[in-house]
Amino acid sequence: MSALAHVPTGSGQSASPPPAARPGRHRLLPYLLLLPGAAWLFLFFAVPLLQLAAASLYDPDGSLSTGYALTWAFGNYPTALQAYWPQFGRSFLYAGIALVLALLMGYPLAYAIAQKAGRWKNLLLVCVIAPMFTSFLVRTLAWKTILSDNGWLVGLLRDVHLLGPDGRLLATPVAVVLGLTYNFLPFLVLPLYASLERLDYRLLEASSDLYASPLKTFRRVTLPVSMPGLIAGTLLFFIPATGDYINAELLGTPNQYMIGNVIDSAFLVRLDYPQGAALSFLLMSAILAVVFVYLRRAGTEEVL
Amino acid sequence: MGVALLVLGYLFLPIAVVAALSFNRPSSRLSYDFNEFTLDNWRNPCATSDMCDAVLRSVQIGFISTVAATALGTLMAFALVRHRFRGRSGLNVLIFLPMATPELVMGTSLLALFVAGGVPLGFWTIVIAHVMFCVSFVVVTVKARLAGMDRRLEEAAMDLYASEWQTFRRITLPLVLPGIVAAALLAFSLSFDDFIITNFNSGTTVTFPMYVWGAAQRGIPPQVNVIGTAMFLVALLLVLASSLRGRQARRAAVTAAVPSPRASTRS
Amino acid sequence: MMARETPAGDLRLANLTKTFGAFTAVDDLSLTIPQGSFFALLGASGCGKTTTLRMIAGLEEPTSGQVLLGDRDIARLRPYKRPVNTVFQSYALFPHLDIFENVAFGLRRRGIRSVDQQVRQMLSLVQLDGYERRRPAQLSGGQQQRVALARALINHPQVLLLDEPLGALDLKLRRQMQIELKRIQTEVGITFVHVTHDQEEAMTMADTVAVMNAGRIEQLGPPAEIYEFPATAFVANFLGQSNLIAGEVTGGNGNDILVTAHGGRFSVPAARARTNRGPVHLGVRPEKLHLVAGAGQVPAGCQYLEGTISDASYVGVSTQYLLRTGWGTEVSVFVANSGAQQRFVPGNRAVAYWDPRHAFLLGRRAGDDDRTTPVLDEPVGASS
Amino acid sequence: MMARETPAGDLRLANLTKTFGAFTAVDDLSLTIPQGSFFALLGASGCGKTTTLRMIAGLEEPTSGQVLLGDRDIARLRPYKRPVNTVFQSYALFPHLDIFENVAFGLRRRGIRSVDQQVRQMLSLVQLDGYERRRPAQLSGGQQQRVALARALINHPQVLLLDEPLGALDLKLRRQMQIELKRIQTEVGITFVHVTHDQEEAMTMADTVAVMNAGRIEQLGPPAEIYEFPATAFVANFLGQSNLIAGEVTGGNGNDILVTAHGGRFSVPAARARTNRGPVHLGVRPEKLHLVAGAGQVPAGCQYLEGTISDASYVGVSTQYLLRTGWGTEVSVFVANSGAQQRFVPGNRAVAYWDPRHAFLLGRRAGDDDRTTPVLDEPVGASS
Amino acid sequence: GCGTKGAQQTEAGCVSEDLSGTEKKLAFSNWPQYMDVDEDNNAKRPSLDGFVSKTGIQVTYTEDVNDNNEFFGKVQNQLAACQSTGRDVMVLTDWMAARMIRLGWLQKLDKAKLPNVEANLLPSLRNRPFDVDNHLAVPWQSGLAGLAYNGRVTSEIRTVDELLTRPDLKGKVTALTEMRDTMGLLLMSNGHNPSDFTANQFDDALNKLKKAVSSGQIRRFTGNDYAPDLAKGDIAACIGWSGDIVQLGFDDEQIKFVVPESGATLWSDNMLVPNRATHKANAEELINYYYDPAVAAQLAAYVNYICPVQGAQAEMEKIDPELAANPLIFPDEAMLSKARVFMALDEKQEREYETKFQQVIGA
Ligand SMILES: Nc1ncnc2c1ncn2[C@@H]1O[C@H](COP(=O)(O)OP(=O)(O)OP(=O)(O)O)[C@@H](O)[C@H]1O
Ligand SMILES: Nc1ncnc2c1ncn2[C@@H]1O[C@H](COP(=O)(O)OP(=O)(O)OP(=O)(O)O)[C@@H](O)[C@H]1O
Ligand SMILES: [Mg+2]
Ligand SMILES: [Mg+2]
Repeated sequence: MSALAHVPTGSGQSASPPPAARPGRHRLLPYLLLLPGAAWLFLFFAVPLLQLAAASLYDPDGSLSTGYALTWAFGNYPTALQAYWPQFGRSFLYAGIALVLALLMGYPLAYAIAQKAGRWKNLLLVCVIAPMFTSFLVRTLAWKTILSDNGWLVGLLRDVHLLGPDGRLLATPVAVVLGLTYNFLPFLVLPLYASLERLDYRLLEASSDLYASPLKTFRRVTLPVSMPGLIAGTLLFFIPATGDYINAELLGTPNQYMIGNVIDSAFLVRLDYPQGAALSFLLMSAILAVVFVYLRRAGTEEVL
Repeated sequence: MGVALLVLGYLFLPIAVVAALSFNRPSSRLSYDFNEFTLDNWRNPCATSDMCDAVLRSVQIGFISTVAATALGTLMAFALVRHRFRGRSGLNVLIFLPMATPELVMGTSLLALFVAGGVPLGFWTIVIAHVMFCVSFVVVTVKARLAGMDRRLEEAAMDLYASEWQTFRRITLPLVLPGIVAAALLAFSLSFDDFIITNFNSGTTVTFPMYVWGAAQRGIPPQVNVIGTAMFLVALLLVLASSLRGRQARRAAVTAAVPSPRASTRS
Repeated sequence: MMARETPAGDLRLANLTKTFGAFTAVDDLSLTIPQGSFFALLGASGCGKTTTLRMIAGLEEPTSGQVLLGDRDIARLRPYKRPVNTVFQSYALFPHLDIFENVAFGLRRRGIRSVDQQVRQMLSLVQLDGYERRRPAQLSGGQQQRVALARALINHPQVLLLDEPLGALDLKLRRQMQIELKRIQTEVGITFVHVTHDQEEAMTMADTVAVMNAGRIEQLGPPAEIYEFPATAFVANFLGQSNLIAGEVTGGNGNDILVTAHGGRFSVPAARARTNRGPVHLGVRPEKLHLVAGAGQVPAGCQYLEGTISDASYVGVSTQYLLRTGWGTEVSVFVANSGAQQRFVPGNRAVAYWDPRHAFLLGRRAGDDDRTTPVLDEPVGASS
Repeated sequence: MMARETPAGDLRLANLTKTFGAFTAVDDLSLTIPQGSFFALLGASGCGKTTTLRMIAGLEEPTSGQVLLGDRDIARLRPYKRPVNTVFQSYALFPHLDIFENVAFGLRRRGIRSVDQQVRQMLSLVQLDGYERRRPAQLSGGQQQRVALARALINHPQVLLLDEPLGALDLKLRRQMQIELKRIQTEVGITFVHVTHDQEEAMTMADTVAVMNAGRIEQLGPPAEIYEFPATAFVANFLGQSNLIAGEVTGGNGNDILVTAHGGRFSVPAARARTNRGPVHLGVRPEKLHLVAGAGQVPAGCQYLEGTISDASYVGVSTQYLLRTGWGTEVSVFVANSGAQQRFVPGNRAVAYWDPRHAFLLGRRAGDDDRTTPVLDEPVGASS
Repeated sequence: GCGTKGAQQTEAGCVSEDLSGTEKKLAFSNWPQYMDVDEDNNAKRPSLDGFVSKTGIQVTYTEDVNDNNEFFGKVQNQLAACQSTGRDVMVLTDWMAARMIRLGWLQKLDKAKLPNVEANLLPSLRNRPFDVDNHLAVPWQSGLAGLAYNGRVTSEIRTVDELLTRPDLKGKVTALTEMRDTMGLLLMSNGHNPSDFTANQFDDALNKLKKAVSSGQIRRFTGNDYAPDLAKGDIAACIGWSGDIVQLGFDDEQIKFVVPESGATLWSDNMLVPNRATHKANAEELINYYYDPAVAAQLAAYVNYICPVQGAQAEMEKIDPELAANPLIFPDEAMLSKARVFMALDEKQEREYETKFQQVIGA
């Protein structure tokens, strides 16, 4: 993700390489800056994760009462994948669709806040995030109310025949995708806002002076210049959305369950730790793979 | 702008429901339908003392983790954007992975660490966990802002006797601030709203999401809606107040009538 | 998208006004710029030049007034629909595109496929061959300015707005670019509106020069006319330098107006007087003054001042002298370094004479004293 | 933090080199700038001026070489530890601070509490009183440049680096600012290193002028010396204009060197020749040429060329003529508009004469032809 | 050593200390809204306050049990390592209690200190298979899993088969994610006994469920969140819990609970004292207190689940005669005779059955 720093966009100076290390303590500076955060992540994330990595290779026949032996059971991976590939596919599919929806909504919003809102900027920014301060569950329950079979929305859609008379929204993929879109939208909007806020309006003027319609200006100037924010935003949206399971559980049916639901059940209900761990690592590597392909396509010279 | 308003509407839709229900006298504990208008919930927002304690605790945890995660993450973002050093790629994976890891996995594995280390679970283990999963989000958000910042301004500051620290404090920080604010907001909402990881590492401490989650098992008390609405309103009011105050201060300071910049630019 | 092919007609600004809050940047501006002409806009820093151009380009919405191109009011047309291009004072290069793509931007947006040749030609015109793949941040200030120039020029618009397009270039390159601009302008018949602080540039290139002051046009006309016979003290001292000597009109004899100043009596042809009564400024340009050692050397028919040389400064082409008069003010005199002239050094007594036909007469507010363009040794401080 | 009180001593650059990748921007530059002097750096766009200043300021790390202030090598000192301030070509104003705070920045960083008076004084010096609370984005280009100037000046550093500090100002304001700069420089004894494209500015203000070309210094010396007797063809045409006539040295008689060019025979005093053999350029500045109608009017001892006036262009102070010679090249002649001279129009036959003591002789690569600074009607294209 | 050690604890291997003598404290973890609350002052819990004032034991009451599995995840690391969870009493459902008993994670209670329990515990809740001696788990509340429907949306249903096949209910049916409750009903609908069944019988029942899922008859598997949906009518009928339906029935009498003719599952939530809890004696005092019929009635009046305390019904008459007559709170013999407790599973069975069940419900 250092890639972000070297996306060939942003205002001029970013194009020049970082300055050569200065002599003396300045060579140490990056390490000093990194130390607290990296140490924190290492200790509280990486170390526990190693334990999990080991767990994914435990003998699948172990049990809680007898304990597990590390038998390097790599077979856990193919087994898990074979059993749950539909959920895998569904996770990426739903997260992908939700991402597209979120982009369509989030970009204009971020743009408006960053460039058009003037002194209401901060207020609007908080408007984006404030819904997150009402608890997640409350929000989702509210969505259930809105999407309810007997609610006004379904009624309206039925009246305009967008939905059959027996059609419903709740407990369908639509509701799940909608829930994902809703819940992770701020993750997309905030980084986008942060990078659009910096956009120099003079560039937009220059572009429109050079015959670019607003659409072309967007495509040729705004978009590339906001690329770091866009990449960050899509990542912050897509990654957690792929691993999410609560939306599927509350707004969907078993037929919409995503990989997160499976992992949840493996760890908590079925107590199959090796499989749960294997699935987790499969998910992580799948996400990382998608992300790296994405970063390359996005034109970053350096991935990681 | 029109689209933006629509999207804001979309964001507020559930909040409107929540707000409406906060004035509801539910027909029973399990019902989530509007039944009868009442102000009781607002008059007496603490359904049980537990709930308000939980809200308070969540806010505290949110603040502490936000500050810590924002600080750590911002420093890392700076190091990553501004410096080349060995071990960069490894570090990037380390920053990336927490976002890609299912929360459940993070929650249980961290719990295992705490148990193994004999750390008593409670407020501070929650904070540790929250800082851990917020840091990545902060790093990515701040980096997006930092990438492409105009280095010439920092050079100018250095030229004007500002040491590295002063340059950071006076120039870089204010310019990166929108990114940091965005990151902090993100971190706070992540922390305030987190249930899964918190639940595993909380010991007997109860946070607001845990309370709501639990309450939902037996029907949600309408006061939860009050808290939800109130949190939303408080956030808005705080910002509104601060921006109004800023405006007044600015007004007082401006001698010549100076309009807002490029008030008339179109796009 | 826009009718590039049909000739656009004259560019007319009608009662154009722009206010920023309570501040009026452009104040009821009206003028006509004939199609295909080269129009130079001069004026003090902050007088509203850039704002005027921005309104023509459509980047700033006029508070009131019209912008007409031919018969079409384009004041409310979106910028990309106007056959107008701008070389921005701040360059506004796209940081995410390399030089080639920056220059190709306008062509590409108009859907032109094969831009390669045109871009290369334009880059070589601004002497940046080989820089195609650099990013703007990797260029020097002058190189960036040239990219901005190329980016606008390549589109051959009907109206080209140039906001100090050559300000960051050295004299030599500037001259070359001026030649190019002039050539393109005459060949293609584009209307140029050119903001510049380089007076020589304005004088040599422009068909018409307008001098702006605080949002308004003070004088407008062919360069030589404005230079030779300025309408106001502001113009007299803004375009080139002038010695303005405070005096009073004491009479006239039909063809000449008589002026008394500091005890001396002078005359000016009536045709070169903006007023014929009351307090006046008698103006003479420094290069119209000739220095001699004594009043005896003054040719017949010329008028003169006596004084002491207080400063001599060598500027290559010429030497600029200051002559302190009896009443304490200084008069500026330029003497070409043609090698033939007598040299003076500070302290010398000298006489500056001029042909009355080179003087001019401007109205003066009572109370105003002499005015001379300041020179290096004389601090001016905050007063403008 | 830094020893502002002790005099710093001379600024010396020793073998300073800066490369960007394979491109060498500054090439083994060595020079000494005496303490308290006013040093002007001239050079074509992209020749490395800004890069040199940035290395002195500590914003760019030299690839090799030293920057010495007195005896101290400061090349590796952090920028904020150097008693050096810069007026940036790109201004680099802090967008989030208002004008007042921009200007106060340096003082505040040095821990000075009561900055109010100083800042106001400085703002009024650059004629921006009343703009204290505006943001940079609300200022015009020239106003921004003045803020950049004020922001650096207020610190009274030991060395002040000015990168085209007045480029965006109109002539009048520029002159006033020049006066201020000069006053501050002499009063406070700051060493000024000044990059400018305004030749007059360089000539009048600087004690020493250095002409840079492609990362190297071509000539260095007092302005009059460089102007009157340039060392290379580049300098001759970069600083002011020169007519360079291709010829061959055919002999000499001790004091004079004889040159044959285009069939004509000319002479130059030996003291004004950079070479005394082989192919040469005979140089005469346009203002040293005088126009008369016929060879008969040429004074004794002068040398001359005959030709046809091909262009006359009025630039206010003077008129610039082009004389097309028999062999096809053009010679540039400046005639001051002092009112006394004869006027020529294109098509007229004319003779341009000069005093041999005003000519100079430069070495020439075989094959080079005449060189004249280009004029408006003659396209130049891509060749520089 | 790589891998993990077994989580199994023995009484000798994991000894707990009892500090009740010196510390008058008790940490009590319970499900939310599982404790009576003063109508006027939500901060007061009358029955618990009564205990505090009676015994002087300070109770730290935490509502942090939301889900058996989740809670297990929270405490399993500590209990497996024989560490304190910080809780003295926790309330978990019978099958989870069974798992913990199996793992040796609970402390034995001293029956001598539980005279009220000995005297008043409902007979059908005594000697359950996982705790034959009644010395490890004491029911807090219990309830039935059966059928429920919203009479506004659909007509009465009486059998599980109706629920799973009636066309007018298609897509408007939910079942519980709690395997024992759902599968118990299905087993009974096949005429099998959930207290004692074979793997084949389980598979038969599961196939029946699977059909209903793939035909789209069943819309979701739920926790408690079916209740609002049922009230709204988004779902017409479901497998649900008696206590919820009692509550919904208070304001909409069209919402009805049905004990299917084939039988309902009886479950209970139990008070448990985990290993390394340091206030066992205090806990016993609390357990005993809640088996006082008067206290039990006070609790039942609020909670509305089946009260496991004999004699509470009589006390309830004094508080609210209507509730006292409600068979879903104080079930009659006929109803209890139809109720079955799901059999205790060993670890292997548990994993096997859960995995199969989870596959059907989608995860
Ligand atoms: N970051 C960079 N990467 C590559 N080349 C650079 C970079 N910065 C400057 N250059 C090149 O170095 C040369 C010198 O640049 P510099 O800015 O010093 O020129 P300058 O003399 O100040 O010109 P100008 O008068 O146009 O401002 C230019 O040719 C420029 O293209
Ligand atoms: N956005 C703005 N808000 C307030 N005042 C502004 C704004 N933009 C410009 N001004 C003011 O309007 C006046 C005219 O600005 P403009 O940019 O047109 O000047 P200019 O003639 O181009 O000057 P320069 O030669 O210095 O570039 C200036 O005094 C400037 O301070
Ligand atoms: Mg301007
Ligand atoms: Mg430069």
